[in-house]
Amino acid sequence: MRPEAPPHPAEAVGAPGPAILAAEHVSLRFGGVRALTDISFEVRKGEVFSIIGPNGAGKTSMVNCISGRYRPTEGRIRFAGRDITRLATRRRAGIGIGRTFQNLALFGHMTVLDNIMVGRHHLLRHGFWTGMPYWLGGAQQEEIRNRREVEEIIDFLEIQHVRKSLAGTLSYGLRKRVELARAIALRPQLILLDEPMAGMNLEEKEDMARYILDLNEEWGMTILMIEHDMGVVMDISHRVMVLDFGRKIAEGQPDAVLADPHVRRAYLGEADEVVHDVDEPAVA
Amino acid sequence: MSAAQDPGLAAPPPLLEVNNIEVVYNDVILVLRGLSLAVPQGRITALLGANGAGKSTTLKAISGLLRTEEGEVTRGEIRFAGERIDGIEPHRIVRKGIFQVMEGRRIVADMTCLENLRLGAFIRSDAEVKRDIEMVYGYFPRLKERTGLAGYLSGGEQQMLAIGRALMARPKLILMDEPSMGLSPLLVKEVFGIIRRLNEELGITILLVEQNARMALSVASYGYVMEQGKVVLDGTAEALAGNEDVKEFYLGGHGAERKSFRNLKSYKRRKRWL
Amino acid sequence: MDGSLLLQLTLNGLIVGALYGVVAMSFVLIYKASQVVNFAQGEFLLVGAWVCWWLLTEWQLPFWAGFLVTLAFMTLFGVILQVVVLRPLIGEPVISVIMATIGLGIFFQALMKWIFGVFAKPFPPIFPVERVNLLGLEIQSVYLLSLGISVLIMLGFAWFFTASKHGLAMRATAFDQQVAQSLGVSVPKVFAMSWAISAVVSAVAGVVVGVVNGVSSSLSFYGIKVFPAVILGGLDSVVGAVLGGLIVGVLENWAQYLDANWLNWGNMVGVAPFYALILILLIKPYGLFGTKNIERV
Amino acid sequence: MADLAPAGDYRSSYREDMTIFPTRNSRIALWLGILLVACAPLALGRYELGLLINIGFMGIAALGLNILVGFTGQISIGHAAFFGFGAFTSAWLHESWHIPVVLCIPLAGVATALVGLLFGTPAARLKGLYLAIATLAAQFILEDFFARAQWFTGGVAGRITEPFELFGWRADREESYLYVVLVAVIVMYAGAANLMRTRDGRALVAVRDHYLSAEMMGINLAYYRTLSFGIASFYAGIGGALYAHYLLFVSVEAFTILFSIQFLGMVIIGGLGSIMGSLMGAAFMVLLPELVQAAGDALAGGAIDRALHLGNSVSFLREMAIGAAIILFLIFEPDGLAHRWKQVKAYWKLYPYSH
Amino acid sequence: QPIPLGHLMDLSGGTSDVGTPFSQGVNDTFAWVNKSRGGVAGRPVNGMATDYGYQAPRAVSQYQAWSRDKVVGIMGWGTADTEALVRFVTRDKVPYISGSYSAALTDAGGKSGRQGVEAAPFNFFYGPSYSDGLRAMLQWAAEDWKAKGRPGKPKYVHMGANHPYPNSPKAAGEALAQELGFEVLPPVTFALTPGDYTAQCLTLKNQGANYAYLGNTAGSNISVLRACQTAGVDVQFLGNVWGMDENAMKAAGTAANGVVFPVRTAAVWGQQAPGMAQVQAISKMSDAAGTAYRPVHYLAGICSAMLMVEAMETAAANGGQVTGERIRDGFYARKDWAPKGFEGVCAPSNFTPADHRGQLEVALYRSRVAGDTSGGSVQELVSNGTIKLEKVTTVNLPRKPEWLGW
Ligand SMILES: Nc1ncnc2c1ncn2[C@@H]1O[C@H](COP(=O)(O)OP(=O)(O)OP(=O)(O)O)[C@@H](O)[C@H]1O
Ligand SMILES: Nc1ncnc2c1ncn2[C@@H]1O[C@H](COP(=O)(O)OP(=O)(O)OP(=O)(O)O)[C@@H](O)[C@H]1O
Ligand SMILES: CC(C)C[C@H](N)C(=O)O
Ligand SMILES: [Mg+2]
Ligand SMILES: [Mg+2]
Repeated sequence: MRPEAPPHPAEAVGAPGPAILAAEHVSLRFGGVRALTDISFEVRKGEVFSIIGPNGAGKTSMVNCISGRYRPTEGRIRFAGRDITRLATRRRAGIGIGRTFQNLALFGHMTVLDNIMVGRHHLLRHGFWTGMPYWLGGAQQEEIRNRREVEEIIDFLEIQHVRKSLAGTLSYGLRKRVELARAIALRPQLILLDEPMAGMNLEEKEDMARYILDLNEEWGMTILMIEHDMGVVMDISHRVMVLDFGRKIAEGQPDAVLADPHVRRAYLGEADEVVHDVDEPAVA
Repeated sequence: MSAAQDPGLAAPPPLLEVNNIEVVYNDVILVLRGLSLAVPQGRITALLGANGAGKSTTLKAISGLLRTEEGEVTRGEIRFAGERIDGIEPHRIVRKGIFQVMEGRRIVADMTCLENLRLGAFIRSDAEVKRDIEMVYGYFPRLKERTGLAGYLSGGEQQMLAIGRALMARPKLILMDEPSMGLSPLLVKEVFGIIRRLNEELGITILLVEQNARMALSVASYGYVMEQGKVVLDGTAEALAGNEDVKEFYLGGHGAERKSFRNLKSYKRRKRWL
Repeated sequence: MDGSLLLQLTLNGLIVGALYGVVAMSFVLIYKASQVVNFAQGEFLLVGAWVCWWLLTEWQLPFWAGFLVTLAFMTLFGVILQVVVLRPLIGEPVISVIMATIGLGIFFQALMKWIFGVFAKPFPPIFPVERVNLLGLEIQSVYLLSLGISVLIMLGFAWFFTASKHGLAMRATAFDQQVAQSLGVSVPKVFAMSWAISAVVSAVAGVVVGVVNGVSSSLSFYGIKVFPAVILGGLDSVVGAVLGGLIVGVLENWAQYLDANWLNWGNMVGVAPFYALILILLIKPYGLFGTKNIERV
Repeated sequence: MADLAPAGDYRSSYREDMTIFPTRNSRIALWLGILLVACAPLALGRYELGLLINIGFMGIAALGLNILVGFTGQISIGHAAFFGFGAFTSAWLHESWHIPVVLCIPLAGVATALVGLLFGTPAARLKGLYLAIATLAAQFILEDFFARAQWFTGGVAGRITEPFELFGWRADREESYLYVVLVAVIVMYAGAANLMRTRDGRALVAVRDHYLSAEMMGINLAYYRTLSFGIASFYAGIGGALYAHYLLFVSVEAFTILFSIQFLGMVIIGGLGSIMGSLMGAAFMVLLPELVQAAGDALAGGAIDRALHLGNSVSFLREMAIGAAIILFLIFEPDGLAHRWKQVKAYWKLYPYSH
Repeated sequence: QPIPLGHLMDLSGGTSDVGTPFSQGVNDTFAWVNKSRGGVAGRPVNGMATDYGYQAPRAVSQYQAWSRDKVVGIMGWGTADTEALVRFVTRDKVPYISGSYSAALTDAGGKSGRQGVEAAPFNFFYGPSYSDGLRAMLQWAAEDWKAKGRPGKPKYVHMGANHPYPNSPKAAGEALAQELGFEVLPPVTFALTPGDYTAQCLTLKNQGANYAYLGNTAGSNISVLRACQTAGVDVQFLGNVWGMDENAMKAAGTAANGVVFPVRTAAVWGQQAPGMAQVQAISKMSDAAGTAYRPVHYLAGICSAMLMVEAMETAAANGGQVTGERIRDGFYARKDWAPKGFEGVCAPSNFTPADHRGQLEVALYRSRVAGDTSGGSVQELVSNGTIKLEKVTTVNLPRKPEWLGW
């Protein structure tokens, strides 16, 4: 699938595309809680961009602002040159933003296949009136065309065996994969992943990392990812932003960011030199 | 390294014993196929395994919550302190001293932190509930600061609340389902530190289901690896940590020998024990 | 415009509304424990009133004895309902349980007609002083008594949900039965408790209404009146339930005033609360006091 | 649980994988069923045909409710009022505007859908139980409207309607009207089955299961919440119109809350979210009172009758039976008749190996 | 071979309070006719009784079922259903005796020209129409007002549900009240079910009504009477024929004291009359011990059923066929028709092909409740005098052509 050895992140950054997503001075408040304070950043086309930060730092809130679940109290968000700060949530699928959720949000009583087909909702045309006379109005043709695309995604994520299972009965890891499939089915330009590796063991993380890389490199999607596994973040992202208490405390290439003492204190814990060496938990 | 285990002494009888159980969902889906494990008193035992291996199911079988999901233990037995507990209603099991911290935190979103903690003490009617709340705040200081509804806490805070809530019941055995899920590295360390402290300071026995195998094995004294509803490998934490397969599939390399996620072969074959 | 009529109607509305409030509270109790909207609430009134009537007339018990036996019976009734019908449904989606209460409603409505007939039956006279004059309005003394009872019940409910451990357990059960069980809460017991309390409190209202208007199957209509009341108040608010009840009571009486003086539509008393209900829902989808669900992704 | 497809049943194209009736046997059964009903007038009396007709139009309305309850997870306790609206509209259109009945029926469906949308607008903002209660209000408000709108409904006295007529063919008796209803049932059921396997159908279910993520998939929540009301009312309206031209008399008295509950009962008994189940549920609800009546008649005069006053209480017994049926199904057969039917089929497929 | 007759009863619906005794009377009568006379012309009467719950649509669908069974006549019940079925029974030529005395059913020839009234050549009922009953009461009220010597115009108000039955005499009553010098107040609505009608009573009190017509049946009227008693409303209530009876008096207690209402039979249970023996014999059909008290509606049920029986006998006379048309003609065969053996109980009726106003003579009674009614059965209360029906007067209404069908 991947013909050449992938470029190392460091090289990739050397050739940045134009910014596809830009947050400008975004703030978000819930009553007294300041979830986000004056956040600005850009995600470039073709990039894997990660947001990291302690729990409660506002990462999910940031993604929610981009996907439309929350409206920023201040600031603006631009996507592909267009101001989407006030754009209705449901319109964002159409302009090319897809996402997965931190706490699974599948349609539990639908089959995996149908879940993914829902992802194609905005690409389908046949609704109530033309859908009822299925065979006459062209709805059938449309379904078959889209089914083909969906099968491609299913093959890609290797979930053929659960195609017709109800999403609600799958194990956690599989559900995460189905969620990803559903987001891909939107054919987004930018895909927002909220902790895609949570609850996975190493092997599964490796699989997931591979899917993400493929999406980025083969399918040409820009990726914005929240993740707590520093190994993954370091290896696959081009750039990283760190949030803490709703503020941006660092942004840049992974190695540089993770070396930042501020970040180490706020996020990783003092004593470690390499992220993976966490054998000895620091007893608080 | 991990919780000390003195090889010279005969092992005390396990606090919890799971013998050859079979679990079926909806009368048809066989998920556990003859699983056995033992959790010794006062220790931390880790249970590892891939997604869908049946780890959560195992915990739910022990805590009785399986019944709430159309699941059923169809064979085998589960003993707690020598007493059979399979088939007992979940609220009775809690009263016997087993408390499950469920996957995904599951705090009561429309109550405050304090109310959630008080709820944890539901089975108790002694006067020390107040003191224990302070103790929980001692372990998790930030819970004290959050006065709003628990539903608005961030993931990590919710996880702390869930563990704190478990402490409020003063259980003998805590079943923890993926406590590190979604936590930042710092918090993972913190949570595991607390898990270890709970074990050492309060003497609580813990059965720990974790995907973060490295962390889990670092606090546990004994571990089991599950695959498709069966235990396929078990041993002391050190032995497991040294096992080649475990290294390859659960731990990954160390430092320099660690493979980059970026350079993994896409057609890598999975190793299965079955 | 007629001030004194309006005043009397308002007063009458408050008195009847207090009863709606009591029924609404017992409705909210079940909702808070199990997220179940109880469509058989009115039948609780009906069963309670008929049983009490039967004890007083067929067995010639003195009122207080008959009343206490009725309450004991209703406790048992609530528990039995829970064990036979609702316990098997634990873990099923809420919609199923709601359907079951609808089924129960029809069943008991018909059963009561079958056993006691369709004719309204009066209670034997209970209070030596039947009427009290308040601001020119003659009020049944039972109504005043019920007003006192409702205040007591309301205070009891408020304490129960905020301060008591079982109240917390009930809320937790409503939120997520599985979690509640994992905390050592016996979900069946919580449900049994809520149904029993609810049945008893409704029966009190049933007896009060029965004493005033006589017992008949139309008592169960209180179960329907409860809906506008709780929607006004918010499904999960005890205080809201009482206020909602009062508002509905007054609203009905004002509607009658409007109807008699200008509209002449005839049925405004009956439907006005439902128009109000729709309006409220359009403006405040969670009622006046209801809490919004937490929605995080 | 995924359905087990019998071994040896391969599909080689997506089209085959996406049919409503996936096996050859089920398709044969379908055509056979239609044929049997079509031949029924040869064998059955008018009483039995009347029951079939009842099952037909009730089944259409029940299907509408099932789309609302079973697929989009919103309870409606006002379905009978919408059914009634369809009945009145059709009668009114025919009488006041002299539109042929064939056209009145679909028009009534559309008009009812519009009213449904009107009452469904709160649905765009309301969740779950609040919505259920809004439909309860719709029931009472519409009933009140029916009782007062003399020009439209004939007021409390009701209105006489005309039989179905097409090119001089009058369907004014059971033998002929059965075909009208049969055609309507086929069209409406096929329509629903198709709807559920296209974009809008999936969106409805998605909104039920997780509306937040549905919204992120580009689904317009308000539109679909309201649409599901519209569709449910459309079906109710068609069912009601068919009823009006069968009974030849419509009156507000028929469209009570008890009738609404009966519709809910049909949906529960047939199986939430099951298309064919709606028809089975309707059949059950139509036949149940008849059975109670028959049982009452059979016992008439006996000792039981005298002890329990059965003879004078059949109406109560019928109501009790409805309530009890709902409860018993919820307890013992929560997935409904359709599910039981599937199990029976599975049993025979695996025969003789099943336990 | 039995004669098939339909019989619609309300045992469970909004008017089941009075529907139960009435239909019991009808059923007992058919049973008695079959037993004591071997039916009609040697054929047993098969009264197919069905409880339709006072829902017109159910009555219509029941009618359609019966039309398959080829019933020759029907004992019906409510106004809504009877009026809905007029067209059907006229088409099918099925004579129909209803429990509804709606004046609209009296215009047999359809000559009245009133809007909404169509020819009802097959509809009959036993008793004065609702409108005529109300007219009689209004005439009495006008005199009562004069007799009491109260100053000013008396105020009249119509009360009842928005339903064809209470609505039926509304316009006629208000028109006559106007004519007699009453001030007519806006009508007050209350449902057909029991309930809390305090608000209505307060309105009534506030309006200062003197005479109020209660158009509903006993069950809901009781609620009004009780609420108005509590609210201290001082008004003379005028009940519909179905609005008051012995059961209602027991249920309402002293609140029912003084209500004036028409009674269709010439005697009530327990009074002496030539026909009473037969009535008691009929009552034994469902009460072998002979201890039950039978309210006025039971007697009315007997008289209605006997009209049908004798009309069928007329049809069958001389070897005739018992067909709908011949039965209808049977209704015209007699003058001052009181069924044989029921003289003194069943008041005489007169039907002509153009005019089905069977009775224009209206007997008015007043209810007397002396004390607590909650202990003891109706039987006991009547025998110890706590409950009494007291004859007030008999009003003879002229057979005005302009009142036909109104
Ligand atoms: N809807 C809301 N209402 C009130 N407060 C909220 C809401 N959503 C988020 N918050 C608050 O905003 C802060 C940031 O939350 P957010 O979920 O964005 O954190 P996060 O960085 O994603 O954390 P985690 O890694 O644990 O998921 C938290 O303190 C949280 O309590
Ligand atoms: N309620 C249920 N009904 C049917 N099948 C279920 C149910 N819950 C779990 N399963 C199935 O049981 C198997 C084991 O699930 P379980 O949740 O125990 O896995 P796990 O080891 O905890 O996985 P993960 O690491 O993803 O949480 C899975 O295949 C899952 O599909
Ligand atoms: C009160 C009942 C006797 C019904 C009444 N006959 C009517 O006209 O509807
Ligand atoms: Mg987050
Ligand atoms: Mg798990």
